Amino acid sequence: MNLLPYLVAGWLLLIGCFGVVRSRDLIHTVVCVAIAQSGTYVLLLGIGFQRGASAPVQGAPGAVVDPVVQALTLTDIVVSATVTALLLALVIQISKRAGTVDPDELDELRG
Amino acid sequence: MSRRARWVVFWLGGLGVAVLFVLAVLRLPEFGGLVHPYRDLSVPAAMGRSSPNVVSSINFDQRALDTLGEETILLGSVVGAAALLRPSKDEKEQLAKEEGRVLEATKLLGYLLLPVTLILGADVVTHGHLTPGGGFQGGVVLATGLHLLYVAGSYRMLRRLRPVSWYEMAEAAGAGAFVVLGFVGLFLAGSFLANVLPWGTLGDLFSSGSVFALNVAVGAEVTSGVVVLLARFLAQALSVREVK
Amino acid sequence: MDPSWLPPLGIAIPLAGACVVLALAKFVPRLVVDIVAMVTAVVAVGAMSMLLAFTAAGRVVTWVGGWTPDHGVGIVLAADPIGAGFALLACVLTACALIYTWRYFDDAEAHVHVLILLFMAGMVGFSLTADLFDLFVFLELMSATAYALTGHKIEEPRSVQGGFTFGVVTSLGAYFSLAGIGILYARTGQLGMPQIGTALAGHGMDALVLAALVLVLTGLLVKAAVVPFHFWLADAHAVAPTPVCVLFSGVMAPLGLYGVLRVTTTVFGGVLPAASAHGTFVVLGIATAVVGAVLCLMQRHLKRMLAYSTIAHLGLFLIAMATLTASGVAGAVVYVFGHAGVKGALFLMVGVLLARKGNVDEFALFCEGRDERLTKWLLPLGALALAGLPPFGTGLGKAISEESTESVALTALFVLVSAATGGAVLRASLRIHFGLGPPPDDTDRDTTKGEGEEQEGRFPNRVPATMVAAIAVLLTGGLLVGVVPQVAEAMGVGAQRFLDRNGFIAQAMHGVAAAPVGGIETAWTWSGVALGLLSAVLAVAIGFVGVHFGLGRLRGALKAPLHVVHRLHSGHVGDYAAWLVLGMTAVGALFVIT
Amino acid sequence: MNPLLLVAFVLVAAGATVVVFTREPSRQAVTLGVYGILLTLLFVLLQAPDVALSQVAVGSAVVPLMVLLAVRKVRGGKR
Amino acid sequence: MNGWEIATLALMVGGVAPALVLVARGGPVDRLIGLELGASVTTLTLLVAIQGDGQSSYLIVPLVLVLLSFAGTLVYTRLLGPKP
Repeated sequence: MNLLPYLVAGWLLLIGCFGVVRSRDLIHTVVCVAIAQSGTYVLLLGIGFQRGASAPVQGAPGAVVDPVVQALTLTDIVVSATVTALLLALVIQISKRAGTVDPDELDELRG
Repeated sequence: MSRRARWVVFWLGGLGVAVLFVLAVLRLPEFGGLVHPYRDLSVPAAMGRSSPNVVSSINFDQRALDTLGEETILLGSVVGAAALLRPSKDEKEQLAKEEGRVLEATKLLGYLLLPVTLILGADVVTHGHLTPGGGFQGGVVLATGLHLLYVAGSYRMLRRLRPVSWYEMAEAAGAGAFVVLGFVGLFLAGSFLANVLPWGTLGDLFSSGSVFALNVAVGAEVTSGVVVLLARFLAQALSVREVK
Repeated sequence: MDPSWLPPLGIAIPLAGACVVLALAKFVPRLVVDIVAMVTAVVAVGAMSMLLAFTAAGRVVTWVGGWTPDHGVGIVLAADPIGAGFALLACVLTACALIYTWRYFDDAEAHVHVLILLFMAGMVGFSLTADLFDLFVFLELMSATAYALTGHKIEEPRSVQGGFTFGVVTSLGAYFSLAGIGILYARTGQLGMPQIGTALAGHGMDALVLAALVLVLTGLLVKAAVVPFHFWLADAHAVAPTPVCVLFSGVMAPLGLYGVLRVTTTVFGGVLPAASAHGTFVVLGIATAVVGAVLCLMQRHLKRMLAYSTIAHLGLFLIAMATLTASGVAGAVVYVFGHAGVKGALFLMVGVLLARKGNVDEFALFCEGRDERLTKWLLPLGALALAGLPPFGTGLGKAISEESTESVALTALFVLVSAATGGAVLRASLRIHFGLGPPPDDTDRDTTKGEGEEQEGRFPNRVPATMVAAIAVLLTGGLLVGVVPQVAEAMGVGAQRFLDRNGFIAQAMHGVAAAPVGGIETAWTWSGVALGLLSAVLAVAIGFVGVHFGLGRLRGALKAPLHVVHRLHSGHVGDYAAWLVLGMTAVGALFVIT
Repeated sequence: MNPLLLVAFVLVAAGATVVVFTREPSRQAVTLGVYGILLTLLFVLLQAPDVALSQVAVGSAVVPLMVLLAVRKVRGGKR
Repeated sequence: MNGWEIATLALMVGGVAPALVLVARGGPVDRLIGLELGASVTTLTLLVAIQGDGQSSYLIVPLVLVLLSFAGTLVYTRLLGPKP
């Protein structure tokens, strides 16, 4: 039972990759990349958690959970949002130029 | 590759990665355990500089370089997405005549919530070193609030109230302020991004030194960055048309 | 000035320049934007040169934000000669790319300048940091700006498609790296490389360390385009604007290898058996070199050809680094520097062809380049330099690397692979500029053609002086790396410092001054010169044979296997993601069995 | 383990699976919105209000807005 | 487990989980109902959980969630409908 958080994190990473492999629509691909990244949030926060501790805010009297992983996750979330934006911008242009967003129909680059 | 071959490759790889990951996880420290060495160092360090929100202290003081990198990623992505979404040579911006009608009640609620959201966003930015939140979170709330103008009102109104090039400048200024504060630390304390402003009393608005200033700089950058980003996406979806 | 100021300055200067450019862009003429960007790059080159000079006496360690090691928190930057060398290389190539850009983008797009400067900041930060999470941040900074730069030519379907595939694959790789960093943090409670290295050494090797190693390496191996993580590279390099290709091939991909080596030695050096690292990297390197060389020979799209040649060379660098000896690492680094100059110049020459002919297809350009005065002689020269012709830096790097492997088979591989890449470029040049051989057979549908690339700038009469200057600087740079003995000597010292894990940890954590090290043998040797000449001669042979037999006939003989190889490089993002996952398993298995 | 956390983790895993298996992008955008909310809940229970706030800010309006605008543009281009 | 925690658990199992089920099926507009339910129940759950923890500083999270999920809903209703 105590492994659940880490297993969930691994599941998110792999299911995201699975989604990218399975995808028939590039917008779907982008969202799957974001899902894979959410696995890292869960992993990091799971690592920093401590039973019965509170958030590292307001000079809490008791024990606090690890604030470092939270800072890392914040960076991670920013990265996720910005990468999603960039990839979506690319998808918009692909659809304009190639007339499709199905990866199976995009065969300009090969060999 | 055929669909079949792709799946074979993925399942072989996925199985291996899963096995590796599970084996590793079995040796991780127990979830919810008591041992967190870095925490035991960083919490006293934050308290020593009057930052009640330790996460902000780590973000803007102890590991400020990471945050500088993070904000630079944001800057680069916004500039990059803006460049990718520029109207190409065979397109130009053209506003549609008709816009979807919005219910009066929705409109009213939107306008009522607009100031509330803006105030809340500003609060999240400025109290980032005291309570949960900070420049990034508040900045996104502020930018979203501004876009209530679009979702509740009209795209034309939003465009009038949102000169994109000003926001691009504000974005550059926010990111620049972060770098300048870094230089200030370098020249005054001999160390890039050193916390040189007075630390003040624990819990005051103007306390924890540079953390407050950096929070505000990031808030400005993120607000304008997200506005620029959404502006480009909105323009693509609503007004950029191919010229026949 | 305190030398410890320089590493953060290397990151901050380009950022400041980018902010100024972005703020001014709407109000000032294009010329001002160009000048500000150029000045920024030149100042950064100066700062990084000073840093490199300071590192001769040891490492330059900076605790950012004034957090000293006794606080236990904070980020440490540690520049050794190799890290500083990579940072300098990034700045120099950026300056060259900016010179070339001066007349290149017709429409005044200040966005490109901002992105290139931010990209430079990312590369400098990546080379200098000694903190694992910081490494991830700068990796992402490099990646995010790189996607946007790759897809910059939005009018072209290939360009945005290449940028997208690049983005998805690199992002997934980086997230696996982050997961690995998280696992390491769970075990050690640290983020700095020296701290993690110390803490790991106490525990010993187990499944957790192996998983963390594989995960952390994934993102870096994707950047380094090591087989089977290499698929994105050709797609991205073929379509990115030419000056950006110089940065991608010359420094971004080798930086991935630098990261691999840094992580393996500093972080895992205490627990990972050297034989295991050596075996794994040699296997990966051989696979990468062979795949790159074969595909390079089969290309007709000139930029893709150069991209695959980069993959082949990356494989060679990895083989040399895998020795984990000072001479191997020094050889690889000298090779990287020489390669950056030569390959950059080649990309720019292809860019000139593209600007004048509107085409980069070997077949379509047949006989078209007879009147090109600039590229007619420089392109064959560049091809020979790519093959390792002495006294170019590529030749010296190749010679030192070959000696370090102490293996006849690997030396033969170096000679053959470098000759194949040089020969492919030479074949294209002979056809285009000299019209040799029969008109090529144009029936094959397996590869991407080089037609339909957007013409980059238009210069019917004369190639602008700035473009010629950029080519000259790069080619001369590639030559100087081989001719000026101080470069290789400095990297010899640097390699010893790089591999001195305990010294690194002692200096970063406890401020112990670096112990002086002696030089290693990095001068030209007779055997090195001979092998370099042999490669060049082989390249000429491959070029002439290729012209006459053509791809068509060569392909006819090897039709079935080549068809499979081509179909694997499908440009399909799902395929690439699947290979990424399989690659992780393969790397893990290699570490276990070696 | 605390049953609250247990349920939250399971919900997040299920949510991600649903998002990945939703093929049609505009439907997926709505599902993504719920997934963001599930993550927020988990983060608060993990005592990470800063992160939860970030997730709310990004996940509840900005990212879905971008996805939907992209869908609209892509579909519009096809017509 | 105290009363607050039982209430939180009940809300999660009885409110958030059904919202996930709702959002997993049907057309875009059908799913929107699931999103609405999810947002409001989660807000409530957060309020109860935070009350149980006694951490008043966390209350900013549900507050922001309410405001932004309203904005989000407007986004969905505006963009999921037919194109004008």
